[in-house]
Amino acid sequence: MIDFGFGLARSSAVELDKVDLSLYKELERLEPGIRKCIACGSCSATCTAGPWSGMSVRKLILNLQRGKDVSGMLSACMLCGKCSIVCPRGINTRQLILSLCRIYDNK
Amino acid sequence: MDNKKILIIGGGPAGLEAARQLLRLGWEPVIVEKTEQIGGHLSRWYKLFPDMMPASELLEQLTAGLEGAKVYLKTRVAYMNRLKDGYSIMLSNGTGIQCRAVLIASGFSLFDASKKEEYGYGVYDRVITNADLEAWFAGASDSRIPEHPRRIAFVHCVGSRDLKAGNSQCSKVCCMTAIKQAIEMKERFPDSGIWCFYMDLRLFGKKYEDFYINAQKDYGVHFVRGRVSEVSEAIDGSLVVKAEDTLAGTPVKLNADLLVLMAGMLCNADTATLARMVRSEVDSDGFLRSRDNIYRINESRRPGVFYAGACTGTKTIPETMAEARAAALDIHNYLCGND
Amino acid sequence: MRERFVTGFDPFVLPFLAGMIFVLCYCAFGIVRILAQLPREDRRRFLLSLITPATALKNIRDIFADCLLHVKLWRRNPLLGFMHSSIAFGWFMLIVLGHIEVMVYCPDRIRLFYYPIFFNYFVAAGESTIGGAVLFFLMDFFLLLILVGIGLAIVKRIRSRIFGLRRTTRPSLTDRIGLYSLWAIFPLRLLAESFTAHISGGSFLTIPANWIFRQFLGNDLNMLPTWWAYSIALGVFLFVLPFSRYMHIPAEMMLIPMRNAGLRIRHPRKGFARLEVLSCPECGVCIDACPMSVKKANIKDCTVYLNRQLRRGNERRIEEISDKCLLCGKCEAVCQVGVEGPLLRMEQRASRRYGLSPDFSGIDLSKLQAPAASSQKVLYFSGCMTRLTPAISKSVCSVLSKAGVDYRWIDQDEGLCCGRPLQTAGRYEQARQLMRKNEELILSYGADTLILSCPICYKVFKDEYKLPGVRVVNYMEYFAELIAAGRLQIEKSDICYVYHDPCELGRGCGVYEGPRKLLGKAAGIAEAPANRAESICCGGSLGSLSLDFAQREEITLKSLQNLYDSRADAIATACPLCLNTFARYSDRPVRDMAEILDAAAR
Amino acid sequence: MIYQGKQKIWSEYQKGIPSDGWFYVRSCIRQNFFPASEKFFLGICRDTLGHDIYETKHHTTCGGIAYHSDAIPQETAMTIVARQFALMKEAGYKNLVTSCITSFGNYTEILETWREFPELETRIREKLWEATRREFDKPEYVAHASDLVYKFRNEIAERAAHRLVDVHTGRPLRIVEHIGCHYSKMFPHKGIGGAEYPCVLSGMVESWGGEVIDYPERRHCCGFGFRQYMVKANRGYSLSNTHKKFESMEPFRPDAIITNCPGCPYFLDRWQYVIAEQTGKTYGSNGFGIPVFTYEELAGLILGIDPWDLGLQIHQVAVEPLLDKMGVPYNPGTKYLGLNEKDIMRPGLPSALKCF
Repeated sequence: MIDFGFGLARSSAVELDKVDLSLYKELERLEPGIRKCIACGSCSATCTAGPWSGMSVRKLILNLQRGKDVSGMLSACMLCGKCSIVCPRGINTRQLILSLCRIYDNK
Repeated sequence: MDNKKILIIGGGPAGLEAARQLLRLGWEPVIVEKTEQIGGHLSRWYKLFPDMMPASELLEQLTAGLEGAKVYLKTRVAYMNRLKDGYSIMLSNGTGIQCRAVLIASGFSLFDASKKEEYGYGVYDRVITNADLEAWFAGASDSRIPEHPRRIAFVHCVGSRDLKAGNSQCSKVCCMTAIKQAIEMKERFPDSGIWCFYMDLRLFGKKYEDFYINAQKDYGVHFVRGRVSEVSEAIDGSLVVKAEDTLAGTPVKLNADLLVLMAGMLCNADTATLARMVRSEVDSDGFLRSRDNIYRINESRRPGVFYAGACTGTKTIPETMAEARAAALDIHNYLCGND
Repeated sequence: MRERFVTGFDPFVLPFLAGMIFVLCYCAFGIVRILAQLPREDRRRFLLSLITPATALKNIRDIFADCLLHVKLWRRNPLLGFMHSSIAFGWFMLIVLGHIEVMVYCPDRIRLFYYPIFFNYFVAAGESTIGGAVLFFLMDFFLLLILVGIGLAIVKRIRSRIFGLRRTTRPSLTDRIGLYSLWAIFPLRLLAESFTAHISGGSFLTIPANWIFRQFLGNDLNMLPTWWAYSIALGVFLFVLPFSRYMHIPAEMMLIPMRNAGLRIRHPRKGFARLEVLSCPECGVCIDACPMSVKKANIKDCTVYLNRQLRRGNERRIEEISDKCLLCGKCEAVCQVGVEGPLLRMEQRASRRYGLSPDFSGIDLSKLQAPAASSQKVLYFSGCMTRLTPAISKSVCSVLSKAGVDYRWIDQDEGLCCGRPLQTAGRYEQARQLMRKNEELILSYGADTLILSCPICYKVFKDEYKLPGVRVVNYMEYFAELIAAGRLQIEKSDICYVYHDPCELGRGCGVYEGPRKLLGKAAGIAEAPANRAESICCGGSLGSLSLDFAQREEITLKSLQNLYDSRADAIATACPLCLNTFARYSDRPVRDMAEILDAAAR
Repeated sequence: MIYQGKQKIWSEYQKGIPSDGWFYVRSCIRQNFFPASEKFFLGICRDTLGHDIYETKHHTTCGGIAYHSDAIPQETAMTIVARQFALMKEAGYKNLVTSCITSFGNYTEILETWREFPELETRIREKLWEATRREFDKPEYVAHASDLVYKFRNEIAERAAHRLVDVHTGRPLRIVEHIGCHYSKMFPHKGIGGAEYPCVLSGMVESWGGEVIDYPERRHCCGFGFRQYMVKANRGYSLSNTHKKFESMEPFRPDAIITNCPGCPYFLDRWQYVIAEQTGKTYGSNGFGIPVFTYEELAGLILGIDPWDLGLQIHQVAVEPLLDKMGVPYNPGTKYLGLNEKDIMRPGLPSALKCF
């Protein structure tokens, strides 16, 4: 193979019909409330860990829906539960995080 | 029963306009208003979008044609009985009324912003609601509004679309009200920065989008898509507003000198009591249930009981006006037997 | 007295004998197993405690009071107490008296342990003595006592409301077999002894019964079958005992000494935890206590059912029940045998495997910490939740300023969570990591007092934090000191408040009277029907993992109803979560103690 | 795809193209990449079809490449363009036709800018006068050479020696048309058919008997992107873009690609080799690539001009499979013989992409 000094870059576009949603589907089964998210950002703004870690439940849910890895984000969550309290749609975000931490075990 | 009386519960825009129309059609409307003045929320509002018409002007027009209508202020409906052909009503002032048709125009209540504790209404010095701001525009003094606010933040959806606040419905008018008030504030404080924190901007009506564009283009209002999660007070009394800019994907903080909460619309607590009296139903959203929500919004499921305005759901004033007229016509047809 | 049979044996004793041997073997094996499951140091501690006279004496006293006399139950519900103690104590006395009879009249038969049970079959009355008459009288007396107890038990099974129990446990199949055989034992004994009373003698119960039976039966043919039936009932009861709730009888006798030895749960299923589970008598007191049971669907999630599922090893249900609980601790507070329902659940949560675990080791404290000022000796830590109820922190700061306290609010801008939520979720290791970070942060200020306004934080700071030289204090305690020192004047208002005991502060930390005293200074005070240790969780608890927002509403309404029943004008609490939860549904004002005190402070 | 829908759009984006009186300006890079194309544009349109097209050796670059590579400001490009206009005026022509798409875009953009800001035009007039003592008139019509070929497509079809049809099966050949970005994406009304569905090339393909392929990434850039290619650190993006287009058109099994821009055929052609080297993947049948043509080359083939005279041996991707399908006769032995049978040397063969 010739080294041209440059190569094909992977597309950053997410192909919605092709992404691997197994993680999201599994979480959705455990926490159907996840579907109700309107991405208002309350959870992320109130997050105790957010300002120094980038933890954001909103991003977590969106990234899962786009088949992206979210494990890095979870490592800062202190389960303080503020996100569950502020959620205007009543999503049990705290349990969602715990469930996700567990599902990662099976992956 | 052959009297021409029609009981109108609520002396807000819906009740006044319906009374005006019924008078013209030859009926004798009786308005029962629980507060000491007619006009409802309108009487405490300053200017109306999208034409920036003074609320007082509309109120004048509404009351102008009311000669001949009986108005009871500071009065409530004590009880109401169904007769064979109408209703027998006892008012709290002891007056008894018999009529064949009742129009419920009991309107809405503003959400009590202190219930959203994290925003600190009633706790922090510089937090007000949309209603407070209107009152201030109209000339009332308000010590919470600083003389030279550097930054003003508007929080949309306070008590709307919020299960935790007990109201999962959109209040429909707050987005537009926020933009209107943002513009009015910018006109008063040209040097201040204005920030609107929203979940979704819902600007659906005639000229609303123009307002939005003007707010951006001519007034430089900043729009941040993110719901404010909490507010804390800094040492100088200014407010630290926390939200996530969901479009940029980053937590944001704003140091504001004034926070305006866009309190949403809830059904009046009394309305449920009224509904029980006429054995009418309350819908899942807390407002009264119409026959249907497309064709017969003005009609209840009980003969002779009609609705107008925000008692059946959040409404703008133009919608309320149209409904009040429609209800007047419905009542007229009902009483004349034109079915 | 003389023996009727030289052999001292009849085949009818066999069912009892087999049952008894089975139970004894089972229990012996169980004891060995549980001892083996204990960590080495715990085992040593326990065995040592058995030979320490003070604890040994305490063990005997506790077993007597709890297992036989049911003193705690008497205090809670006298009718239930009477029912239980009449059966337990009565039965115990029958056994003791039986042994005395055997020792007195045929001491050589004492080795046969069926002899004291079936004494009346094997002996015939000779010359009557005062001693024999007294013994026989006592035997009949305790039998009567038991029969009354059984009668009550049957009534309770049919109409539990008479006993003040709204809801009671649904017995399992083995529970039913055990229950019915238990109910059968004593009437059968009465019959058997009555049929034999003209031979063996008897007292005020058996002799008249014997006379009545003889009037229309006229022979002794039904004597042996009733003794058989009595023995079979005993045998059946003993055989199902290990598989039914009646296992609590031997288990509790083991649990009491172990608890007295200071043992704690160290494994979610084994050792001490296992013993607690086995000690649950499934009385169902926790069902009515549980705030979740306001919803019928949640009844099966009360501690009694957790224990049952733990016995059965139904993993799916164990997980469900463990995750649902609010950890309010009320079941533990009312439990007669002291089953630690919340702790058992936390241990189940902790035993789970997670693919991902948070890691806080990388937190850079310098980002959180403002430049240290050595002058301030008092720190205030408001905690995460209080950010959503700024009225609390604002009031605390205001009161502190009024009293002229030079304090520092260490998490005004950013802060770390206290770790309690992680702990309740069973993530002990992560919680510890976070606590160590917080300790490091707090110690770096060099202060001597740390004020907390959130009872969730307070609980964990008090129990788990190691902060040498720093006094951890709840703000109310601190305010009380300020008032006592004259640094703060309180003016009484005429509003009447009902004080809601937050779970973590009340049952969690045992703080009940302090807040009431303070509140009494600032306002009128009323009590809700369920107060102090009986207070009902607001429903907002972070203890529950799986209860979602909608499911919590009814719990909150129930808790509020209890507070409304006090007829107070307003509700006082001392927890941001209670405040947040109540404010959502309450029809009257809800205030944190800090707000009330700030309004009253001069 | 609803054909009538496209026709409706085409009808809304038509532009006036006079048949004669054109002043022709060449492309900077095409003369190197596809040297025969411009020659045959003039050969076909002027000599064969007899239309009046004039060119002068005095014209220069339009400055478009430098402008799009951020090397010169627009005012400089404007002055250069003003000089071309002056040359046109001096030659007595009023219509400007460009060989290059970027030039076409550049001329159009400058004329539109002057229309919006007349003071700028005045300033450029002064600058041009100061620098060269020339004066210019703005052209009446500006067209791209492909516009002219589009206009003459039916005249060409009448004289066709071959058609875009598989001579063995009678099946119309599936042709991918690729329009240069600067043709109509900036000013949709300046291109035939607009920006979304330009019909300048598809019109040719249809009238010459082929079938146009409409694949998802049809609108996408060829990958050149000026800065993306010219800065080596960005070159991966250039390649990736081209790759994306090929991945998208692959399922349609195109027989050839027709382009109207200097850069596009070059990158679509050469990057097929690089992609094959890097991934082992080829997009034609049997290990060949998809041959890429300029519209002049394709018109030349239709008119029966010898493939080697059209310079098709310069292509990276072998054109022989298409020639075979069209039934165009060619002599493999003379492929690498240049003018006067000079040996221009057979290139080395790539490892993955099949070539002759």
